[in-house]
Amino acid sequence: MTPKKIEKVNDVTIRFAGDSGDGIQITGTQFANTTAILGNDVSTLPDYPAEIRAPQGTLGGVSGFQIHFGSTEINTPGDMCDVLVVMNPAALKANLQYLEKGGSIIANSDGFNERSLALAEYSSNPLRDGSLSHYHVYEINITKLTEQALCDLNLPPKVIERSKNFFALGLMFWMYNRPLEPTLKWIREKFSKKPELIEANSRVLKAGWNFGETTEVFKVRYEVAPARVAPGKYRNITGNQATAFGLMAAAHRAQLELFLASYPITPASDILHELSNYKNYNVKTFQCEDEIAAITAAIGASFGGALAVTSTSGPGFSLKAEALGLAVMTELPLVVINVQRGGPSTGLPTKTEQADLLQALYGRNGEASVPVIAALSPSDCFSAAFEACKIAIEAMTPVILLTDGYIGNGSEPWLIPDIHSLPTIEPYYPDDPKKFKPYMRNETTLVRPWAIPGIPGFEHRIGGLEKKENTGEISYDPVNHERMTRLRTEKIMRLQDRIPLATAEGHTQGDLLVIGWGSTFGAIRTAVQKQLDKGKSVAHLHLRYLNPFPKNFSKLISQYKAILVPELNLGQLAQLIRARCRLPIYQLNKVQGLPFRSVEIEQKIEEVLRGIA
Amino acid sequence: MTPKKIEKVNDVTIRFAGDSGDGIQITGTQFANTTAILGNDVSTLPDYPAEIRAPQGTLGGVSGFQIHFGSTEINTPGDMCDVLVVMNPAALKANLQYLEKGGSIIANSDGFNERSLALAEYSSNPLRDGSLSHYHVYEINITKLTEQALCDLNLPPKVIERSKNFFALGLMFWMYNRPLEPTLKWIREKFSKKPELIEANSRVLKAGWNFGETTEVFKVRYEVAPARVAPGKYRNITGNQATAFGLMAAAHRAQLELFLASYPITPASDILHELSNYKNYNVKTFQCEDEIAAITAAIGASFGGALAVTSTSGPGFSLKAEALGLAVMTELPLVVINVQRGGPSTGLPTKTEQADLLQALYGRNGEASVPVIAALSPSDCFSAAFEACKIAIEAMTPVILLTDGYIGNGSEPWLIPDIHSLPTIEPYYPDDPKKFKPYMRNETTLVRPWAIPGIPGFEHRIGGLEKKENTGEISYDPVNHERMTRLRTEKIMRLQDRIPLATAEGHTQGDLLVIGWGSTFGAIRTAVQKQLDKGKSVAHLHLRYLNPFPKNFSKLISQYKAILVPELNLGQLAQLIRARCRLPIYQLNKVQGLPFRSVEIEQKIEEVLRGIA
Amino acid sequence: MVTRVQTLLNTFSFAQNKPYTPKDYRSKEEPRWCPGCGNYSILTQVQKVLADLSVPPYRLAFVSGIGCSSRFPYYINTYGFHGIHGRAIAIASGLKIARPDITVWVITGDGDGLSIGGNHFIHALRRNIDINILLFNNQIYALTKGQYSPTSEHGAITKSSPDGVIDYPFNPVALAIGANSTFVARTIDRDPRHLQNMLKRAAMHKGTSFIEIYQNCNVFNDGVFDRFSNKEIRDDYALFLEHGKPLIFGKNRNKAIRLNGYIPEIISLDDGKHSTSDAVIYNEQDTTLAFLIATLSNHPNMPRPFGVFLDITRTTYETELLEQIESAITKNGKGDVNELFNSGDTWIIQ
Amino acid sequence: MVTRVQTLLNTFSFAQNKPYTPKDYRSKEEPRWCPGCGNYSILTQVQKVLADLSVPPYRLAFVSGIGCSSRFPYYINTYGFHGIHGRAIAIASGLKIARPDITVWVITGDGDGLSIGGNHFIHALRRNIDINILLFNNQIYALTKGQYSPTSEHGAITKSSPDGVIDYPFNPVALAIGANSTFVARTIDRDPRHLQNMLKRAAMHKGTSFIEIYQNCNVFNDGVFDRFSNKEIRDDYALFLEHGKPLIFGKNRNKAIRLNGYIPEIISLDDGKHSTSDAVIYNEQDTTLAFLIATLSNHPNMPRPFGVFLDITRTTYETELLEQIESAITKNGKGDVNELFNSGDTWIIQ
Ligand SMILES: Cc1ncc(C[n+]2csc(CCOP(=O)(O)OP(=O)(O)O)c2C)c(N)n1
Ligand SMILES: Cc1ncc(C[n+]2csc(CCOP(=O)(O)OP(=O)(O)O)c2C)c(N)n1
Ligand code: SF4
Ligand code: SF4
Ligand SMILES: [Mg+2]
Ligand SMILES: [Mg+2]
Repeated sequence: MTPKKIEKVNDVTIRFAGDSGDGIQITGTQFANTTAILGNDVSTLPDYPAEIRAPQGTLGGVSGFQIHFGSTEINTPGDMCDVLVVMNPAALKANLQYLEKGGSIIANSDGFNERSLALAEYSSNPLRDGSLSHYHVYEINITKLTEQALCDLNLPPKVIERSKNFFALGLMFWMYNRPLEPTLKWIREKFSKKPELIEANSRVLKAGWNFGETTEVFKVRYEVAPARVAPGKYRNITGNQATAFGLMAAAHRAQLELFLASYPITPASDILHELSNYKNYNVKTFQCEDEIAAITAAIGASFGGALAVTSTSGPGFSLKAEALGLAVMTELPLVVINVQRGGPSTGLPTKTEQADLLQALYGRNGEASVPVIAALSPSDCFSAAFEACKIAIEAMTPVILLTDGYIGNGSEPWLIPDIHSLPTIEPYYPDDPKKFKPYMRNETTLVRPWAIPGIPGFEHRIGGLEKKENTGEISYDPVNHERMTRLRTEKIMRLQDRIPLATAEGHTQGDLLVIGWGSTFGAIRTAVQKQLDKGKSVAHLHLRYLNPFPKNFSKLISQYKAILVPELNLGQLAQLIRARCRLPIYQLNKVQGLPFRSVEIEQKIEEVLRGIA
Repeated sequence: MTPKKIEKVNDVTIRFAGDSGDGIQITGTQFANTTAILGNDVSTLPDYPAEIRAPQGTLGGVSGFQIHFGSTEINTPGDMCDVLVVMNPAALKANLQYLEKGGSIIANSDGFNERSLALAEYSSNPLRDGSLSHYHVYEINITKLTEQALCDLNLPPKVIERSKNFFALGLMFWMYNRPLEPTLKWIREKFSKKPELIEANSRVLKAGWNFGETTEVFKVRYEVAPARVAPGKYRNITGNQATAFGLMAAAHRAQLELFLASYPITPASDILHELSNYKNYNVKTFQCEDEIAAITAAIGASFGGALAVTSTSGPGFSLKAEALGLAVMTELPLVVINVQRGGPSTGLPTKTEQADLLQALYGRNGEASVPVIAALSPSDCFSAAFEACKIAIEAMTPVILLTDGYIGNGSEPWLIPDIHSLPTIEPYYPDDPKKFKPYMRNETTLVRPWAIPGIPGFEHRIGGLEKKENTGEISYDPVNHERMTRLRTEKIMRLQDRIPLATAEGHTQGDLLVIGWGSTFGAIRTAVQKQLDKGKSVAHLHLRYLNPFPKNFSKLISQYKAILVPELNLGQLAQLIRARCRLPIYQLNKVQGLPFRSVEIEQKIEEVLRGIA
Repeated sequence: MVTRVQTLLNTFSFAQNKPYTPKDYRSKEEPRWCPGCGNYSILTQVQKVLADLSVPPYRLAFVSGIGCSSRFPYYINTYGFHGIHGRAIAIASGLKIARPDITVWVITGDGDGLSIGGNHFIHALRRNIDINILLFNNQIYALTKGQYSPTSEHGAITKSSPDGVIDYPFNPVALAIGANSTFVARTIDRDPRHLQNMLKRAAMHKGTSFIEIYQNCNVFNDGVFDRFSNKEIRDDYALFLEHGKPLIFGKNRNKAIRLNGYIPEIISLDDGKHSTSDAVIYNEQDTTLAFLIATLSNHPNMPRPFGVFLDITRTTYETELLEQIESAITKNGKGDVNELFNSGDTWIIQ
Repeated sequence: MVTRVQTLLNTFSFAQNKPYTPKDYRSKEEPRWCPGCGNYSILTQVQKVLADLSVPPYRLAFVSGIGCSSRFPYYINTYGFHGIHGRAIAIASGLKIARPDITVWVITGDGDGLSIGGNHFIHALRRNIDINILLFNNQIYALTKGQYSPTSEHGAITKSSPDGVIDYPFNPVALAIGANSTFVARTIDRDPRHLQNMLKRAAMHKGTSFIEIYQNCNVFNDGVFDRFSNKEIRDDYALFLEHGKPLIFGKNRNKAIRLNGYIPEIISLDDGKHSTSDAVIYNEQDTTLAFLIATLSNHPNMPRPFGVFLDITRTTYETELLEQIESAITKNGKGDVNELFNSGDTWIIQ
């Protein structure tokens, strides 16, 4: 046996794909976790069918999991993959589009029988008919090899069939030189009550590794050195889970009860599911009859002194429009989370989009300015949610938190913060019943006090009618209305004094500033980095705060000749920026229910640079 | 008796004010009608209390009616009034603010007793204490004079008390030289079943006239020559009634049944009330359980082939956000009317505002472009509603019609059109079941066909999920989604080819272009006219179409050095224009629940002109 | 004015009133429900019943909201509207009022029709618009992958209730009766014949018909209705109502419901003490009895009733509307818009 | 973690548990209803009852929607929330779940609570959250100046129904019973003593209490309830329910309701043939009887029932929630957020 050659690579993208029942999500997660433990930076993208239970073996039933890891900063799950592991023909057919020309296909040849080829609508076997000549195809009879590894254990065929994914995983561990131990440990814990499964899965995992090591099929192994990621304790986290944790952290720092009122909707429901598990953490969840009940129940809870939150997605967010106005008028803290999905209307419920930005800013009657914050990655949902709560409580205002299906479902390593290191959150309570007026504002912040039922002396009435300055009584006075309207808006503008100034990554002045918001962060960052590496005069500005904009926004952008705004919509942020500056603004818009690939952005940058050169 | 001097004046504003029970609205309407019949141009503004029945004699209970008429074009109910007719102290106190310095007060001195002064919170009698020295005060014991006129008729005191408004009306008719006959005729018809009231009211009306003619109190009468208004048959109409008529006219021209689904809300309910009277006109009204039911019922009716409309105001409009997206996705004709009121939230329910513009444009999830049309005056509501229906039907799209409380309740003469002279409205029906595909578009307009249930061969399914181009089947395909999103948006943009080009009144190029939309038309027009008369280099552009903008918009505005945008909000149209041009844009914003006074705009124009000079 | 829609209806030569077969109601779209889902059976029975009734497909409209069940219209070859969540009934109401000539069926779920759509549901019932509402009750939000619904049992463990549901459920039949319904029935996916019967009865009823259909979601709530469909035991758990017949149930038809005043009791028919004549005779036209039987479910030992609970006559909304239109025309003549515009105080400027 | 709210509650020295008077519940705001409006009486009785019960004002929250009735919170000196149209019950639900220590009253109207707010209404009832819902039923939308509401009578002429209403109304009591209520009562503005009684009963009930209060709108719907308030005739039109007592009514208490099976009949107590013992004995704890009596209104000749229709015991939503919280703490200890974040698969990068 000749020792295998070891090749160093910077970053790799692998995609596992198989039938919904093939354990692809577990395989991918295990690979990602082990890789993260090794110190690589990682980003993952699960991709499963919209149907509850799509028929086995069909294109509709394919489940995929993509992992991008490297020794440098990794910001996206990867545009295209280097290796595609497929368990059946449908998986191949559905995923070939994501494989780089010249990439490798590792196929379970046992999965390619007549029936499965027909189900995948292949007229001939692609592994044989030459149609994959642009790729390196490795046919491995994984099912058979798995059976052989387990033949003496007397297991039912279904169990054997189900463990074949560990073979593929073991093989990939071998190929990318990762240890088996973390997965072996996971198997031991997961199946602690079924020792026969511990034995079976562990064996198959090792069999996969050994297959790589011993056969002559693979000539090369790869080494991906650790990345210089920040030291500390990590775990993988999805965006929705991070959002839930961010809310809990904020409640903890504010010393308030967390109250989530919600109505299930894809892709936001997981926030509700997650929080419903934490009854012993001062968390109450209330599943309501609809989204309007959810937001108004949250407003009621906020009136009662809780950190009140409501979570939803597009259509449900539309339903909350009227009540958002009530929260503006009553000036109560409230966080409204919109995990955006493809629209309009029911649209593409399981796909991602960024098309609710203008709605977040303007989607209610009257002048009703509300802070809007967008998360940029799965783990960033934690900080964004925390920040949304902090602003809501400290500024006595509803805050809209925008995430989307892509980062809500996607996962990445999260540097676990120490709860005590997070900022404190200080509600503004009234302290003197004699001086108390419900709409008497703090002079600097314009914030009104939060008087909580149950305390003598602060009895007061609020509501959706216009109210008199300071006293809060109903008032139809014209001048008072104008004053209150301006005060409410000014209160939000003054948040500029507490949110961080914008900074651009890259040249501090130059040809082109690429401005993005939300989940496109990673793709834009990668694209701009590559252009910087090529010596281009570009920079990247990411807007976390969409209302108000950072104070130095206009000044900062004026240092560039032109602006490019890539968005997963038809140009909503671009329009906001247009109203604020006179620079030429270019747009890159994609409305396909999919995230950007960084090359798409790179190409556009190059095109724009050519144009303005 | 010396013959009275006759003075010619160009335009006059009179305000009648009294207690809610004093018949002020009738008085005002009669004056307005007679004046219109004489050929003056007229604009009126009723102004009654928000409370259902405010206590008699109090400030809260005052009812007012302002009439502005003249021999030139009249575009507003008048900034300030020349004559204030008051029946009691509360009416004086509440309305003095609207009287021009130097103007006349005609006061029913019998109404100024101790009790009524106290109710109006006067510590001394203003008619006596010198506080009105800046005005011409005419104290007339109207109640007593009315009683005397009727003393031989043996009428109950309540009836006598109630007819005193006719005395004031008669007096004003004398003063402004208008005939009594139209009102006498109206009295005869109105009270045809109560001859004693005909006699009483007619006598009192004449007594008022004779009082002016015979006493020495008034030295001058005024003559207001007819205006050069377009010839034809006129009637007075409120905005809400005009909206209702516009819808009926459109249904007639489209040869469709009109279906209005609505939930009552101030100030939009009158559209529902009006249309509920016309069951024999192919009009169905459906009062729903809420605004969501109303818009979705309308969508159902539209699917069924009716001209479907839903009417509401601010908070109710917010509730329709989600379903508007459904109408966008299903591409069904639908007119959504928002009679805007003061916001946010419940806000100022009986006051006017223009703060729902951005919501109309962006207030729903996803990319969901909808045409937005705004009416500019009470009578213009007719044409705006007609136009909204025509676009909805011919472009298979929901259309948002914005009016507001000011023009919805206000009235003005309406040149009654001949229904047959109005444009036809042509639905785009499919004709061949074999070729029929529900989303197959007309190549020029991109409009899809309207296939009506009941007809064999066109059975099809629509809904809120993304659909495949042409076939309309559900599709999650990324590229198809982008294509459909762009097609839906482009369809609306192409309306630019059928809406009129924008034209500015005034200089075709110059220093300042004043751009407005909606009900501020009259005030802006008046202000710009006055500035033009003063020789200023200004012009006025009124935007009826807020989405899409007229095709020549950018070109037209580029002819000016600067732009001023007066709005009853914090600058919503201004923001839209900012995103479209690089000219300096000035704003004039008023958020007081009140319309602009034209002088406010004039002052701002002058200020801006000084600044840019 | 003859509307264009009337003209279109008159112009297009109607297909003969041919006998239709279930196939005529099958659309080209392949149903995408999970294998084994109860929805399949309901779809099949609906198609059969439509064929039996021979309503031409083009005269039918199926309107739904959002949910697994609400995909139904795609699979049936009629006019169809897949609306937004909770609004099916409102859309259907507008359609039916605008077009009383169309036969309108609503497909909704326990989430769609009773949670977010609960208000439209109760208002439709009281208005008595002539639409047929089929509520597929699987006691779960299936499409969103398994949260509890307003019909989920107290204590049920679901994705959003890891410690058990603390809401108390609606009894949809009782709710409907309380909301002033004119037709209320219950049936189950696994009893095709009963399902067909109920569908026919609903189709025949003038006014809003409401059928609660127990539907098994074998993925997120498998087996919740097993005791009513499992042939071995169902006769002891299910009570089938028939108008004018005594309330008898049990594997050997050996049990009956008797009323002690207004309190229901189970009697045994083979204990020698009771006979069929002690049993309540069911009366579909009595609202109190319908409510009484509907709330048997409150008593843990009582069987679950299936069948038509209530079928009473009340003029429908659209009938009254058409009457008002007729009488307006009789009184004032067919309205002339031009005349209307020219009415009231008018004046002429030369 | 002790929340700041708990700390605040502990810190602020509570006023003595002094006896309160109605004046303590009067706010500075002058009520702005029309002179003669039935709302005034209801306000007064509520203030009296609160004083009788001596709930400290700061422990009370009044939540309303939009409508004439919904202005109520401004006039009562407690914590108050004038919400948006139809959402009072949802706001109150959130408040009560977050703060079970606060006593929550909801003020709503027939439009606010049954039209736009109908869904929150029925869901609150089934959940049995411990709030008290007072629905001021004037059978009209008053604030918007006189359109018909879901309780307006069939045929009523209103601003939006010039030819008469063609909807059939809800019977709010029947609807509530159908929606799985635990407490349902009816009273009227013009009978202060009865009104007070009902308010007290509602206050005492644990769970959602619902009182329909007939309220005269003398401007837009004057007199619709006259026959139940006019002292001359009301005894023949109104039937007062009392638990454990026979259903007797009539000016001379000479009529009674008897049940023929489940069919109600009026009997005369002075025809020599019947006696009080023939009359139904009312039982507040029987849902069927409650429904039966509630739907007397369907029979044109039957009197209209007032009083407590239903008062049954079922654990409240927030009780069960607190139990689940307790048991989670017992099982897993008080949650430590830091630990939670650090749980699961973690790894350390040096
Ligand atoms: C406004 C809105 N809120 C929430 C959702 C998400 N959603 C879709 S279906 C559904 C529940 C479906 O339950 P049910 O009606 O019982 O149908 P099933 O899937 O069980 O047949 C929910 C919550 C949505 N599509 N729109
Ligand atoms: C979303 C919304 N829709 C409509 C309205 C208008 N509106 C205010 S109160 C009301 C009806 C009130 O009726 P009800 O609840 O019976 O109260 P009442 O005035 O009769 O006491 C309506 C339709 C509103 N404020 N908000
Ligand atoms: S999830 Fe349940 S209800 Fe939905 S299709 Fe599958 S089995 Fe049927
Ligand atoms: S309108 Fe009617 S309900 Fe409203 S305050 Fe006046 S009398 Fe009372
Ligand atoms: Mg369901
Ligand atoms: Mg009412």
